[in-house]
Amino acid sequence: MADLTQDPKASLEGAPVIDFDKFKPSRSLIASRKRKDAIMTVLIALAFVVACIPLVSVLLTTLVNGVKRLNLNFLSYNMTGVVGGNPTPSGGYGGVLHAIIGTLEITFGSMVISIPIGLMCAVYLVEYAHGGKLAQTITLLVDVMSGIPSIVAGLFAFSMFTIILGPGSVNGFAGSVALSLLMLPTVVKSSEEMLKIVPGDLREASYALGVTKQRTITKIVLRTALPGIVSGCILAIARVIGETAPLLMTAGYIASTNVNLFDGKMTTLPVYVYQEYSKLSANCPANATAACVPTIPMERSWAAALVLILIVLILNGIGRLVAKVFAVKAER
Amino acid sequence: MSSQEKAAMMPAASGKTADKVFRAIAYACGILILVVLAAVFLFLLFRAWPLIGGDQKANSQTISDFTGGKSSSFWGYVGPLLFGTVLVSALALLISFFVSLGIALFISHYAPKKLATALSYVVDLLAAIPSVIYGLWGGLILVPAIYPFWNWIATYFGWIPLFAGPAASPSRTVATVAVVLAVMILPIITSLSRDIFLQAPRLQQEAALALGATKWEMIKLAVLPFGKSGVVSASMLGLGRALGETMAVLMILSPGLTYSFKLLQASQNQTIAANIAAQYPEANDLGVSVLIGTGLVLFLITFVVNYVARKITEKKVA
Amino acid sequence: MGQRIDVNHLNIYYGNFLAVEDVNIHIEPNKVTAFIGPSGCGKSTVLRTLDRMHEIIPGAHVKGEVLLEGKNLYDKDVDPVSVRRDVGMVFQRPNPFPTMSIRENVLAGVRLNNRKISKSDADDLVEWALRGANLWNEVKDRLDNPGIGLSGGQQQRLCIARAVAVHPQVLLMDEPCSALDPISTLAVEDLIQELKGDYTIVIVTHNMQQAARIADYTAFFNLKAVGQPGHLEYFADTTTMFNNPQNEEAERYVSGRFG
Amino acid sequence: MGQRIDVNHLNIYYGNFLAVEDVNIHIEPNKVTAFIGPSGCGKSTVLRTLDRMHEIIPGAHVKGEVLLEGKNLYDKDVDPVSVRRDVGMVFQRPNPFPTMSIRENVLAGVRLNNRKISKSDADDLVEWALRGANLWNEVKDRLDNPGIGLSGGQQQRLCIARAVAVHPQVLLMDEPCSALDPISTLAVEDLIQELKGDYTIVIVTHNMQQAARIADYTAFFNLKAVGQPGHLEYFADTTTMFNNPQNEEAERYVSGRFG
Amino acid sequence: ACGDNTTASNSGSNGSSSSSDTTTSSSTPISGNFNGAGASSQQAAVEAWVAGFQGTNPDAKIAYDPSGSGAGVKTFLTGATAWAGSDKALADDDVDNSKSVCAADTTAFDIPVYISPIAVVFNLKGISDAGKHINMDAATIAKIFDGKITKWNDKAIADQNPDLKLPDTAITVVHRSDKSGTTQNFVSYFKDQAPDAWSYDLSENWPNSVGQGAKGTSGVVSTVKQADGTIGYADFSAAGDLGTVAVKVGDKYSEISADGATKVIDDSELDSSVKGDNRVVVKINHATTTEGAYPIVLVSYMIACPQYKDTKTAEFVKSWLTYVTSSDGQQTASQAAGSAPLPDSIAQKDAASIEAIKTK
Ligand SMILES: Nc1ncnc2c1ncn2[C@@H]1O[C@H](COP(=O)(O)OP(=O)(O)OP(=O)(O)O)[C@@H](O)[C@H]1O
Ligand SMILES: Nc1ncnc2c1ncn2[C@@H]1O[C@H](COP(=O)(O)OP(=O)(O)OP(=O)(O)O)[C@@H](O)[C@H]1O
Ligand SMILES: [Mg+2]
Ligand SMILES: [Mg+2]
Ligand SMILES: O=P([O-])([O-])[O-]
Repeated sequence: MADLTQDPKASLEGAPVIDFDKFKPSRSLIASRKRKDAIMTVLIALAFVVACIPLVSVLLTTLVNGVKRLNLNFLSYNMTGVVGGNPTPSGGYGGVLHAIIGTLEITFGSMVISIPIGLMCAVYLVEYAHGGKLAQTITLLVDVMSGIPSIVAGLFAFSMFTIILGPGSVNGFAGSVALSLLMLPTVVKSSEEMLKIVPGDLREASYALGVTKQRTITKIVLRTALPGIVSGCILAIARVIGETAPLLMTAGYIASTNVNLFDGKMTTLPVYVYQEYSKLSANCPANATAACVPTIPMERSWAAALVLILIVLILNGIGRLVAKVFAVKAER
Repeated sequence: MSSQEKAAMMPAASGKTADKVFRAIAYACGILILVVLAAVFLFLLFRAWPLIGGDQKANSQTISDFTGGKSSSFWGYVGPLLFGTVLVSALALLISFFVSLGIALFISHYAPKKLATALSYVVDLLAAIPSVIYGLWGGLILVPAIYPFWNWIATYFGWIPLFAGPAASPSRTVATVAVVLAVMILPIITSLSRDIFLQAPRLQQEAALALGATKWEMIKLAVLPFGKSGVVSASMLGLGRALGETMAVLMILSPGLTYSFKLLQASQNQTIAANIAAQYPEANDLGVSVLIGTGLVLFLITFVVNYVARKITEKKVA
Repeated sequence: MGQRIDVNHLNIYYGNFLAVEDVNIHIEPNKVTAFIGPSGCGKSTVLRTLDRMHEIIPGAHVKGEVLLEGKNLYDKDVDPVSVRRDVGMVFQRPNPFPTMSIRENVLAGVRLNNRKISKSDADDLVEWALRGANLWNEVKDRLDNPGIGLSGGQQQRLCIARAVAVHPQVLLMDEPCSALDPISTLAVEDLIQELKGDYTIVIVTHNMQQAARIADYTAFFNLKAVGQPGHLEYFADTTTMFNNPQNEEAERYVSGRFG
Repeated sequence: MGQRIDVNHLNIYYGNFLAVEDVNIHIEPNKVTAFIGPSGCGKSTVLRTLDRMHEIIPGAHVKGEVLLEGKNLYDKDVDPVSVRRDVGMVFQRPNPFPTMSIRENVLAGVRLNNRKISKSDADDLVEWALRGANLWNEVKDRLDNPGIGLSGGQQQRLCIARAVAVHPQVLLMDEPCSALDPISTLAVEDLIQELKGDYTIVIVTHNMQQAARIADYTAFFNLKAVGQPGHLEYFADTTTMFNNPQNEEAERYVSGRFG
Repeated sequence: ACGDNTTASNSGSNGSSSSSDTTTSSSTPISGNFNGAGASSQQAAVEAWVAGFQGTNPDAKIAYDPSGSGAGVKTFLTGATAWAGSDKALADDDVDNSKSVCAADTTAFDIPVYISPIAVVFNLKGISDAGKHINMDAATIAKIFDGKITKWNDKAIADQNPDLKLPDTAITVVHRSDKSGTTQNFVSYFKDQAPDAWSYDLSENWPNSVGQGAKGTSGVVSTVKQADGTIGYADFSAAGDLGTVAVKVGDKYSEISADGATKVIDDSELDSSVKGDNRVVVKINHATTTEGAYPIVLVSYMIACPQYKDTKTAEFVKSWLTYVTSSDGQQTASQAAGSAPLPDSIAQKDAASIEAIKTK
């Protein structure tokens, strides 16, 4: 065996003699290293604190301004019959029911478009393409696509619908198309990651049982990755549910409730927030009763913003719940 | 035993067709991504076509109407918008980059586990806060609150051209917008960087510590080099978001169409996205074409930025 | 009921890389054949060609033939999916399907192939397979618990049960005990001894004691250098291999100088 | 130049879980001491307490004392960073810094301690450490190539060079050969033999032949059951351990019934 | 319907475009779904009108999208809406284009429906918070908005306000950053009354880069509120508790009021040069000297067809415009949006045009 390696003694021959004291750290250097470590620790903690200020401020402002008008009436009425700062016959000041319905429908529409496509695209990338040229191109373009500005997505959906269906076609579905363009890359990326971490053993185990590739993918791979895919999709939804500009262009604004995704304008929560902000204040004539609230539009705006955040929160909760239900039962 | 045998031996549905169909669908969905991107480009190009193929006189009329007579050519219009877009987003990235890295490291390497989990959750949640809300907050809360700070900077650092005073009051300026955008992209960069830092190989971190490195030295030796390309791509994602942000800019910035670096003064720059949102409602058909043309430019810019960024990170990884 | 396997002039490639060269081996039915050899010599690679699992790796392909009871597995008209139904495989790390219960895991081979099976038939099959894998007594009260809740050794036996439930003629095992503790290892070794009555068994192991304990025949694979193709160096019945090998490399290897 | 280590009544915890119980061991200077035992018995855990690497895992802590030449490492006023400078460590899987060249990898530890090193001093040190790690001849022409471009065995020796370059008194090695091929393993084993002239060496190995080949003393750790704390079962010089152990468990273990 | 606030029992809201609902065919009351879109300035008034109109026509569902005048006209010209709201009169080519939307080769017409004074709002410590006004003539306002006057205690201002103690604060001009009818109406006042101080072309875009721009009336008002020394212009209804400038009319200074706006319009003539039938376009007489008149006014129009392809829409539009221009309708708007009621002279012209809408 000795011939496998050089004679150890030989290798040390000619080795320089080292005065290790030269490399010993000086006392001051040790102190300065410690100081630097401490400073960096403080800086990093500070970065955290500094970032907390605006973030907490955003949440707090929304919460404080939002709770004032957030009540059942606000959630169960739309904006028809709301005149100036006056209360409506129901005792409220208008609400967001139509916007909640619009947001949910449009978001649902974009889910229906982008989740199957995105998921199958991820399946293609992970299970079939094996890093070929086409797959690399697709991966790159998916990355690039995740940088598409939302307003461009809006312009695209608007252009597409006006070119195909003729001018003036504003409906919720056009909004869904715009949003699905924004969702798609997130769905592909997160599903891809999730499929990738499904252990190869499971696929092999399934193939070894004489199971076809399609059944292996649908029944083993996708099923195992399901919790992760669900959370990825929730993330993608959260990413688009707050979009305003593309929806202003494609879905428009309407005061009443429209439940038909394919026909007519549809208000969504972010658009509602923006519209109420645009009104800023309502007029209360000199002879108005005390029930007339001139600041009501801004109050509605904040309340709707809070509703929007709550919806995102609830979605997150649902996502976690679903992920838990379908979770792989015990740790490996 | 025979019954098991029966069960096991029963002919299986071959599933060969299903296999082929499934594969074809997956393939089609992969191709669809390419088709969609091409469609975005083509539809925008088609709608922007009057700019190129239409009546040039009407075009320059429309554009000089948009610019208040300052320019009558498309590039004279897009130029300053592009400049503003890049300026605002680059600033936002600059501000949020270091802070994000700090928070990401705090979560991945400094905070106790429970706190880190809670923080991770909060960061993910913040990434989902709609931009109108940041717009509301920025326009109504931050703008008045931040003026004394900008004024202070303008007073003491005004000799730096970037901070030339007087600071606009109220501060509907590029600087303020950059801060808001920085806050918006902070959670995105943080959450991606955190994920990457958490994946930094324990082995190398332990190797560094075993050599007698302090915690910070360990991070410099084993965590940051590992996370570099990931952090770059996270930043690019953040930059992309900032480039395309509409509502927050629209609701906060006092726009202008100049090539100016005066961050603390109002009416200097405008971004493409916010400009589209501002002009779109009142634009006539030709105006819409012009705006879609600017949108196309924005699309190409984000495309190029992302493309280049991916290429860079790809090379680093390889 | 096991079937014999004859491998003739088999060259195995990963893309352009020839991983294993010119293997000729005859595997007896209802016996245990062990593959041993240093890391990277191609034990796993050869094993995986015996049920066409090799080709699921992109670019991987073979030249030569593998005859299962005289029928070449690599004939054009042979569907690899059906080959894999006839030749079962157990892997190095236990890999029960994490989303399935113990019962579902055992039935996976049947269910995933979309075969209809009545509940009572299924119950019978589960019991039969788990008894065959020596696991029935340990899990009969918790068949609906998740499969990955079991200990490593139990999981490995569950995987064996899953493999035998589709009723293969041959059972291939790639280092089935290397991730297991000593006690589980013994349980699996006992099981192998028992299963050979029904199946032809081929097992890869890096543990020579194990090969000596359980195998009837032993194949020693070797490679000249890293990057060179592996090859079958020496094939003999186990007693000869460990006590009186007629091959110098094999002798050096089994004498345990490396490990 | 090696230093002696005395471990007294050491209990090692991960959070509330007592992983290793009441270890008492005396490690001789300038000798090789091997830790052996079944998986999970706490070999790595004990090893990592010897240079306070244990505590970098959140919640991990120890009770008891570890004396390095009589000085307790766990005294309040001892800085773990300086302990780790005096006690080097090599890990199971080679872990060179991927962004650094071979040269920079060797110098990594020294650069932390002393920022201003003249180029010639650095050159000398690199040569000395790489010669010490038996790697000089193989890499002297490509010192500026990245460290991860080397083969596994070379990488492991590079890590050893990196560890010795800061001139520790003690060198801890956690299964340094388990990811290596036989030839690299031999190279590393030779190196260990040679290094013990300068260092006190503690090595964890799961390979008893290896322990027998290279260690002067061997410590056998064991655990009663999974989830129970591990403990030091038997400590003896290597010859006794492998030929005539005075402990039944140790005998069963070294006789190679499992492995 | 789910959540509609009106007491009306209109069910199954499906917010479609022009009515295709044929369950009722009698001419009164109106029922069905009707859409309008356009000027955001009218939004508050339209909300009130919709509520008022539904009082007598509970089955009419009317939606208004305040997407902007330009977008409103564009949408109207595609036929997707029954009427449009616009802060400016139709352009000639829009009138031509409307042939494709209106039936029987007729062209669209516009009538004034909403008159609102534009307030010159400011925020100045010691003045606006004390509820005081500042007097200015057209040239002074023009110079301020052109960046020629930069201090609140500038002589030009001080001379007109001998009673006020003006601080040495810098003036921050706040103007609209988006294309806006408010802007056009505001600067047309300068063009007429202070042509020497205002050299820019008339446009809906703000022409210079003085001060700060803000999106929408709300943007201007909130910006003005945020800092001391700011001055801007906004629809009177949005002025809130900001200070307002009293504008020189004749020899006196008029404070802003709805009445003052009505007086100006009453004193204005119609633009007879416009192309097309039935059009009522006001040429605002900024030079009016009528006592109490307030000359900075926005006149906002509704645009409709004399004939529609669909009778139900025609019936609706006729009835809707009649209500909007009625004194009842104008009163409602004034209550809800602080607008100025149409003077009788204009209301009569409107009525004549509305009468021209064919419902059979
Ligand atoms: N997926 C793969 N792609 C390319 N080459 C591979 C792949 N898997 C294995 N190889 C190569 O094929 C050769 C044989 O590998 P194989 O895994 O069969 O060896 P082995 O004897 O099973 O080793 P071990 O004892 O480590 O499992 C090696 O040179 C290996 O590098
Ligand atoms: N990071 C950790 N957190 C919690 N418990 C741990 C951790 N690392 C090890 N343990 C536990 O401590 C005990 C000893 O583990 P250790 O890794 O020291 O064993 P070992 O003898 O080195 O085993 P092996 O031969 O597999 O390396 C085991 O019960 C293990 O589960
Ligand atoms: Mg193998
Ligand atoms: Mg260990
Ligand atoms: O109503 P505006 O045109 O001023 O937005």
